[in-house]
Amino acid sequence: GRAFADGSTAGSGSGAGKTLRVAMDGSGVDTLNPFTAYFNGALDLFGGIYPTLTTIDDAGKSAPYLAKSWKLSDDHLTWTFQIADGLKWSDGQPLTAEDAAWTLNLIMTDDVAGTANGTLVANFESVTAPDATTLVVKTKQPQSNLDYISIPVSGIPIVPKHVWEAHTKDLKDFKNESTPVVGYGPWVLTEFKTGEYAKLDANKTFLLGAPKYDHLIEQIYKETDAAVAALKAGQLDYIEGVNATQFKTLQGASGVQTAQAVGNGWFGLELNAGAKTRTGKPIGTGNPALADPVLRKAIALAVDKKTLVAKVLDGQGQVAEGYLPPAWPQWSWKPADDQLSKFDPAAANKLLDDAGYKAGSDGVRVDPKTSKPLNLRLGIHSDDTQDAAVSNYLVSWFKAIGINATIQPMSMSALNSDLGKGNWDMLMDAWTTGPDPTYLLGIQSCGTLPNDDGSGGNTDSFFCDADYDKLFAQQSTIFDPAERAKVVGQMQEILYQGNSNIMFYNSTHKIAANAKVSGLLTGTKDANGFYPAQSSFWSYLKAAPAAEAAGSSGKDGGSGAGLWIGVIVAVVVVGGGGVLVLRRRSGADDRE
Amino acid sequence: MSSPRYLVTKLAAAAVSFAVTLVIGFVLFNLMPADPVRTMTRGRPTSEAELGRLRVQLGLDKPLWERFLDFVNDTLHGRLGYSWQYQQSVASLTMHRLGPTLLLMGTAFAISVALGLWLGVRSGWRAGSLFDRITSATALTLWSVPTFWLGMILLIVFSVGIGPIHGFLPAGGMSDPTLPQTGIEHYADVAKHLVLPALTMVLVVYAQYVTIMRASIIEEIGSPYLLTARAKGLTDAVVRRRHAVPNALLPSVTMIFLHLGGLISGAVAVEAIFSWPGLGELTYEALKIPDLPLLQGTFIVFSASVIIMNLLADLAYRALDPRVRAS
Amino acid sequence: MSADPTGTGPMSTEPMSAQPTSAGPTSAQPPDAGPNSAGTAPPLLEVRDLHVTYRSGDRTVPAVRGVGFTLAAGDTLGVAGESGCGKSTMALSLMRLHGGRAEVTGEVLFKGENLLTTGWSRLRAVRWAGASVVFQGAMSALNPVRTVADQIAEPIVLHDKVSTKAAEKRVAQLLDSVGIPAQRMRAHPHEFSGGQRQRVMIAMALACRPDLIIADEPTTALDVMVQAQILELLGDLVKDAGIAVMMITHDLSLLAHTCDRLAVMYAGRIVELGPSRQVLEDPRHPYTTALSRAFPTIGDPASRRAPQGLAGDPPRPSDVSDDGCAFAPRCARVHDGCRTEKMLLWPAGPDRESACLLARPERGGGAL
Amino acid sequence: MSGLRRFLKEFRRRPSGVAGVSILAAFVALALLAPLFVGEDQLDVTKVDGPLLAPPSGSYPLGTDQAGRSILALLAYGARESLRIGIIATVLTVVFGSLVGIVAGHFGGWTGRILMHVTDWFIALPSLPLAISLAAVLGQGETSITIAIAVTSWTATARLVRAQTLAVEARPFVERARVLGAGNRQIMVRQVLPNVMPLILVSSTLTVAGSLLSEATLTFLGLGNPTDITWGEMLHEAFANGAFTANAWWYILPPGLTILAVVLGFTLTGRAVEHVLDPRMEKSR
Amino acid sequence: MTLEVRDLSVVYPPRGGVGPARAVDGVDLRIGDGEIVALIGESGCGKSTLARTLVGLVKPSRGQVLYQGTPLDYSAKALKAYRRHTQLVLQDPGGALNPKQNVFDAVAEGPRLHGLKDDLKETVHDALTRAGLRPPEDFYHRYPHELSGGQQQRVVIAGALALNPSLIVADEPVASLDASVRGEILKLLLRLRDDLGLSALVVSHDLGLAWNIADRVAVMYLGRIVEQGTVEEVLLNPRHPYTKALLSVVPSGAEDWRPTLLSGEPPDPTAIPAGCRFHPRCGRWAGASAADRERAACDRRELPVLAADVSGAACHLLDLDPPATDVSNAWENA
Ligand SMILES: Nc1ncnc2c1ncn2[C@@H]1O[C@H](COP(=O)(O)OP(=O)(O)OP(=O)(O)O)[C@@H](O)[C@H]1O
Ligand SMILES: Nc1ncnc2c1ncn2[C@@H]1O[C@H](COP(=O)(O)OP(=O)(O)OP(=O)(O)O)[C@@H](O)[C@H]1O
Ligand SMILES: [Mg+2]
Ligand SMILES: [Mg+2]
Repeated sequence: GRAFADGSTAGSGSGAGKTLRVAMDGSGVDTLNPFTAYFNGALDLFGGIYPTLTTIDDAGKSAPYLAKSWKLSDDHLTWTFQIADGLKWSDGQPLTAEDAAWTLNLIMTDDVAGTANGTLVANFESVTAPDATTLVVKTKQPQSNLDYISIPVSGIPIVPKHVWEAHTKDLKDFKNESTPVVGYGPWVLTEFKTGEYAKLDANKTFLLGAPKYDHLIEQIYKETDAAVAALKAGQLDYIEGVNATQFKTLQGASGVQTAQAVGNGWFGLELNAGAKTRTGKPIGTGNPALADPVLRKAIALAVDKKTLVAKVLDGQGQVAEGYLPPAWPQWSWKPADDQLSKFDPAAANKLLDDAGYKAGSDGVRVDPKTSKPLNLRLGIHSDDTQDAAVSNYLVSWFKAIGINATIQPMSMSALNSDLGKGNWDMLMDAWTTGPDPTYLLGIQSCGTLPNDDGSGGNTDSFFCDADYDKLFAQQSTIFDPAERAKVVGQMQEILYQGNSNIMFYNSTHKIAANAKVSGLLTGTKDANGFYPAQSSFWSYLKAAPAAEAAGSSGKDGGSGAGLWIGVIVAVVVVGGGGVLVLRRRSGADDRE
Repeated sequence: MSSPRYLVTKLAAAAVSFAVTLVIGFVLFNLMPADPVRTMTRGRPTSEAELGRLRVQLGLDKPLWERFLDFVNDTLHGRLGYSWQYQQSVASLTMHRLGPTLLLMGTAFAISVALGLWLGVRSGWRAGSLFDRITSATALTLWSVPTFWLGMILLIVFSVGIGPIHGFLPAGGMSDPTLPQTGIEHYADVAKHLVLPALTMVLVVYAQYVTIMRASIIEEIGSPYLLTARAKGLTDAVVRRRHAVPNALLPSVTMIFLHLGGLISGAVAVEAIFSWPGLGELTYEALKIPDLPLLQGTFIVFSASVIIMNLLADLAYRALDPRVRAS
Repeated sequence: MSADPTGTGPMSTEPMSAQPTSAGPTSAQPPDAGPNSAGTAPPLLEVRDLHVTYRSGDRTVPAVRGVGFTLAAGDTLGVAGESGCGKSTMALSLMRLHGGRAEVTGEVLFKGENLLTTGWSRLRAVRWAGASVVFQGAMSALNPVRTVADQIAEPIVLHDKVSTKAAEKRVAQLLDSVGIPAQRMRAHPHEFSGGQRQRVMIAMALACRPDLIIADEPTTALDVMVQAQILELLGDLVKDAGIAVMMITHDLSLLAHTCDRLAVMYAGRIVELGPSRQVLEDPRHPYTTALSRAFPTIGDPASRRAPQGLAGDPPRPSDVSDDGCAFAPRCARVHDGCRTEKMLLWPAGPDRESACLLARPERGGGAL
Repeated sequence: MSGLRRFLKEFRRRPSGVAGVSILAAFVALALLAPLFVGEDQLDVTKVDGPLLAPPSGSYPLGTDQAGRSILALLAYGARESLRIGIIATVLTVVFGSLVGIVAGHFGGWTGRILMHVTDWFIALPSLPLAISLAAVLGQGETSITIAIAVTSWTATARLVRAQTLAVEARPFVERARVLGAGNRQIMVRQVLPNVMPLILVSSTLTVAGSLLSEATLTFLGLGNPTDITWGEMLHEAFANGAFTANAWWYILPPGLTILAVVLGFTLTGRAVEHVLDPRMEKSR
Repeated sequence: MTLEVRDLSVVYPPRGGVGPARAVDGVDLRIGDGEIVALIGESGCGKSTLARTLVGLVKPSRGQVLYQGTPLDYSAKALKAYRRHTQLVLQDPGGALNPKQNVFDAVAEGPRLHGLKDDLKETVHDALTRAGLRPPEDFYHRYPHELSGGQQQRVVIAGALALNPSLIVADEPVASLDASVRGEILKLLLRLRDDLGLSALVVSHDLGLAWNIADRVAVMYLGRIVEQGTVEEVLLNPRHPYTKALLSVVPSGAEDWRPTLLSGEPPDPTAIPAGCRFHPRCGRWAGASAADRERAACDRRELPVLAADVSGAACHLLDLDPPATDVSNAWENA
């Protein structure tokens, strides 16, 4: 067997009640200030301790949270949310629509408060709370995704006005670390240690149902392996986001349950088809050959996505074609069979041959326009193991069609810097998205190109297409989901055919938990055995301790202490003894 | 040279070293073009205007020399710059992490020094004996082990468990959050978390001290004053303890302090592996982005600590060695 | 206690007793030299057929190759010979101070007790209390990090079993006696000049009132003037206390003045032994002749613009063999027998011995 | 030359040194011969067809990695890169360190003092954080790692060489050379250099050992080029890809043990050389 | 006349908080053609410093070194040229040879540095032969550690001879050698003088050495020459109390030998006493009557620098005495 340990797990009991111990997202918590925090670890925590207007259900649709229901005016500009009545913040103060209105207004008006979520409210005209249970949001333009802007984890958290009012001046430096943090949610943050852990208590009167555990601990493990080790050793109950190898091993481990959810992100390759500014001025050092759609098509044909899924992901993912990930089936799009770029190096070679890319003596094709060999840089994130693994395949595949790719590992910071300046040929990239695709679609629009002086710009691959932009503007004003999905589909088709963003795969989201934690997973498996995407918000809320096992092993931290002390003593004794024996043997001190 | 003057000279030298460190630090970390703002906001809906605002906030729009002045001013005010990823002053970040790092390094240092010096004296005194050969071979081998690798192996063996060994030590962190965070139990718990990272560091570091001390003792062994001591009729142990060790200790102490940088280096890898919430891990975190101001900050803190330790070593050496004291 | 109390033995390699019986040297001794001078009690120190061989790696270096002599209480013996001839090696082996680096055979009878075979704890008791050592370089022979008082008091506390306080009182007296103010006892060795350090060394050697002081080149590192001072001091102190001294140096002319008797060593052996003035003025060994001529007499026209030397190089200890005279290759009067015959210390006149064939009695010794 | 022969004779007497040299010879041979028995195809992820992360078996004596490549092949190939980085870093270090050391030692005045202050500053800098920072700043990959190691490790050599230079310069033969008419350069090259050479030699073997460890650590911390094949990178990959969880000891142990062996080899050799060249031993002969 | 120094002073800058050391403090000295001058004095009196100044290794703080009447030029080029004529032989032959150079290279070093590569083999052969290492070929490939001390010193001398110097400054050339070897080296120096007409300054603390080989002798105390003259004059009829004390501690065969010990520690060039620099240790001064003390005023009155080439002693007390009678007769019967 490959498993390290017996896999027996401990009851997580400690203190009063049951504790759910989860591994915090590896990024950790940058700050507990929800207005400025970016790290996923922090966002996960906010999901548990600050309320949002809405939440999302199993199917990724918006569902009631603070808002029991919501209405859209006929002119599509005014949203009225009916806020639940009688809620109280963790310090006993009433939670009303006024808190929500105050929070949203602060983000709209204060630069610092808008640091993290300003974009989400950019289209807001006004937010008011006419009474304690009514919240009215007026937008400048019709905006179809308003019921997604304040959802747990990825949306705007609502904060208690009576606490935060005092901090609007020093919002930038306010760390919000005095516990218990006043909030409302399934949990109350009672203790926080930077870089170590967060301790939370269950809110037994939570609106959407009380958590089954009494306590939640989010602990940081910088290396997933360490977390997995802790899980196997029974020191941890739940890990999100293990990698393929870990997952495969854990699948066989006793006492551990595993699950894969369909991915909420894509992994692929971006091609620099001609970086330019908003006014169309070319910038950067990208290889001009990539402006040729034929070359890009050939590159797309040269990649064997199935092999990548099989070998890099060890089968734990799906081949990706469309831009938006399968976690949000409402937006999914697939190319028609005749459009599909299947792995076909022969076809790619033929395309290139026909387009006049002649192979040089070293097998590298020459760009007919510039007469330069096709030497392309392949930028990868140096800290991303998938990038590294996939790039090895790509280089080899590209070689097979006469393209010489050189891998350039770059730090995230350097890569982003180069990206914005257009100083690249090919980049490995990956994005994830929540249920609302607006932002992800937006970074492919012409509006995100940089200014002529190189400033500004938020583009991802310098993709710019007029038709696409038109559709992009259109989709955000369509309020019928099916209708909107169709437009989004058309946009994805344009992206697909542009071959500036070649999607490789959607890797699954992998979860491992102690077998004694039940109720974690909702939804039903799809044909591949994948579950629908779930947010940590629900996972922690729904997780339930299994019934106390008879005669539990009792191998928990407390009694383990004796053992480890024993072993250390033993080591010292053995080591010291050895030394003493050696000393004895070396003779008495009656010599020199 | 008189004592106060000596102190002043040494302090001045340390101050100059520190200033140089600051400059080296700044130059290093501002050489590279970086777009921290896009990095910070990556994967989140962020508008262009917001990106611009962040750039101004981080002072990235200023020319280099202005940034240098800001940096000096910042450092003099004890802020050490502003972290891109944590969006707070590097000083406050490092302050949090200093405690754990000191705990880990202090423990590892104390144990390594005690163990290393003891073994070094023993094996140097009887160079070539079985004890010496075993000690030296072990030390050399352990010195050759990559720290992080040893850490990983120890992690597997003692935390995960392998074969018949059950993992019984925590896999990471500094304390078990399920336990109360005060009182004896807490200290025991921290100690328990400390075992693996400290052990890893000790195993790699003590070897150096063994070698240093062994060499110093061997250096002293031929000394005529030891012959004198023997001729006085002192027993071997007394000769060693009262005459050889105090003399051998002096060069060793300097060497040990000089090797302090090595200890810090070990700490980075070890903290990364054991999720020990210290400066090393912070460095490791900063490395991923890389968060240059934070790297710069940890770098300066590390350098400053080495400078301070070397200063202390100088003073200690002076206090210990009458010869140096006089000159 | 295995020694034959008469000091003579059956072994042929053993030197004749050099116990002074004649009037000359003994008269130089102070009258209170002790009962041993009568010649019947065991001598203070008797060395028989001492061999010392260094082992380094697979090489062995026979540094001392059969040395024997006796030393009575209150007697002073000078040992001369050029560098590397084994003087220090011989001296250190008396107290078994070589540790494991050298193999020592023979007998060293100190008050009748063989120090080479006695137990370590016995030996330690003899060290310093019975015989102390003054080493060449006082800077390195004193522990640089401990105070002078500490180091002098150390053997007093150890051997005399007195309190540290009492020991310190004695330290003050000792320092006083060598002309160093007692207030300076808290100073470290480096705070003293070379001459003062050597005085400290002497004070230390006297600490336990030993019967014998072995002084291994106590002044070679010092300036001529200081050298003379130290020798005066040492001479006075031991004379007053009736302590026997073995003084080692390669400067023959120095020894002539300070010591009653003189042993000249060459290549690990004593080649001439006798009252110092006689040895110097009327050498019975060609090597001694050459050595004494190397120190010119100022005013002596014979040596004006005529330096005297000894051609050739001293042998390497590892190269000398037991057969023949080690000095033969450099000897002006060498003949066939010198290369083959075994060299022993033959009597060469009253109270004198020489290891030269020419000095052998049957050849009419002393005809050099 | 008698000196060399004597050196070899002395060296051969030290079993640990011989063991060190043997280890090194074995690894150098492995590195040099690697291309003969490790084809490109065995390293090309698209061409290999081994099972993913499989334990050792007949056709894969040390098992396979995540992409199904033979660990043995990677290990052999990694020897080339690892040794190359280590040795280049060392050459840089030693050349620079020796130069600074000799010049600082020879010119007592301002030049020497400034050089020594600079050296001291660098000594005060903790090397790994500095190397990390340098590598982070210079960008990913072996070049920056090599430079980072060289920049941070020359100080030890410089210090040693300077001390030795001072010692050598204090010896009368330097004065004699001066009286014979030698200038600064001639003294440094003809008198000092031959006498500090043994030290440089020793220092360089020990520096290689240190460089290899630094390389592995820096790579492990993610500053290497993840698509290179070095031992450090193998460990990085193993660690990043969860080989620990998979208990893939065949992926974790061999690179670590080879690093250990080579570092030990260099260390043993260096110490043996040091011992043989110890001036004190020379004198006693 | 070969080499002359005038009013030479060398001051070492303060070190470690101790004031400047006036190692040489006003010296006039002349070494004539084919003359051997012995410079004698206690440890630390500045002998080596003076010797090193003569060969241009130390730049004087004041005064001049004149070679053939022209002052030394301290430019690198001029020094190099000067050093073809003047060579230094150091005390410790083991240390003076580069352990990494064999005998041939060590001797050839000088000619090589001066670009005299034409008949290098011959030069080296010659020099070694003259230094008494015969046959030279046997020594070519030996390294210093394979030679005895006497042989090493001969190699050093050969190295100096290879440049055909006209003056050799020998700083304690035999101090580290055995008594038996010492005489051989001194013989060699004498022979070289006789055969090649070399001049030499021999530095030593050993009066016997002066007696053995020197023509003239200069006695140095604390940076000054306190007495000089021909060997016979100075050694047999010493006038300066310091010279007398020095002579007295040389062990002699005399039965009643009793050295005149100077009290106090060796003198310190960082704190040179006022007046006669010897007065704090001077037995005669200490024992002089109050009137004499008043007259001589050794503790206040500075002494003039003793002129080169003139026999004499720098001592105020000499003025009190009638010219000294011949005291050498005590030795006559030895
Ligand atoms: N530890 C040792 N190992 C090997 N040989 C040694 C050792 N110590 C001394 N010798 C050799 O033994 C011989 C005698 O040495 P020793 O020190 O007794 O001479 P010495 O007469 O005291 O000389 P010096 O006058 O120089 O002090 C020398 O040739 C020396 O090289
Ligand atoms: N480089 C230097 N810097 C400072 N002081 C020095 C230096 N060299 C020598 N001195 C001092 O100058 C004085 C004279 O030194 P010098 O070496 O000339 O004496 P010496 O007569 O040759 O003595 P010795 O007989 O011990 O060789 C000494 O007190 C010495 O301490
Ligand atoms: Mg000796
Ligand atoms: Mg001198």
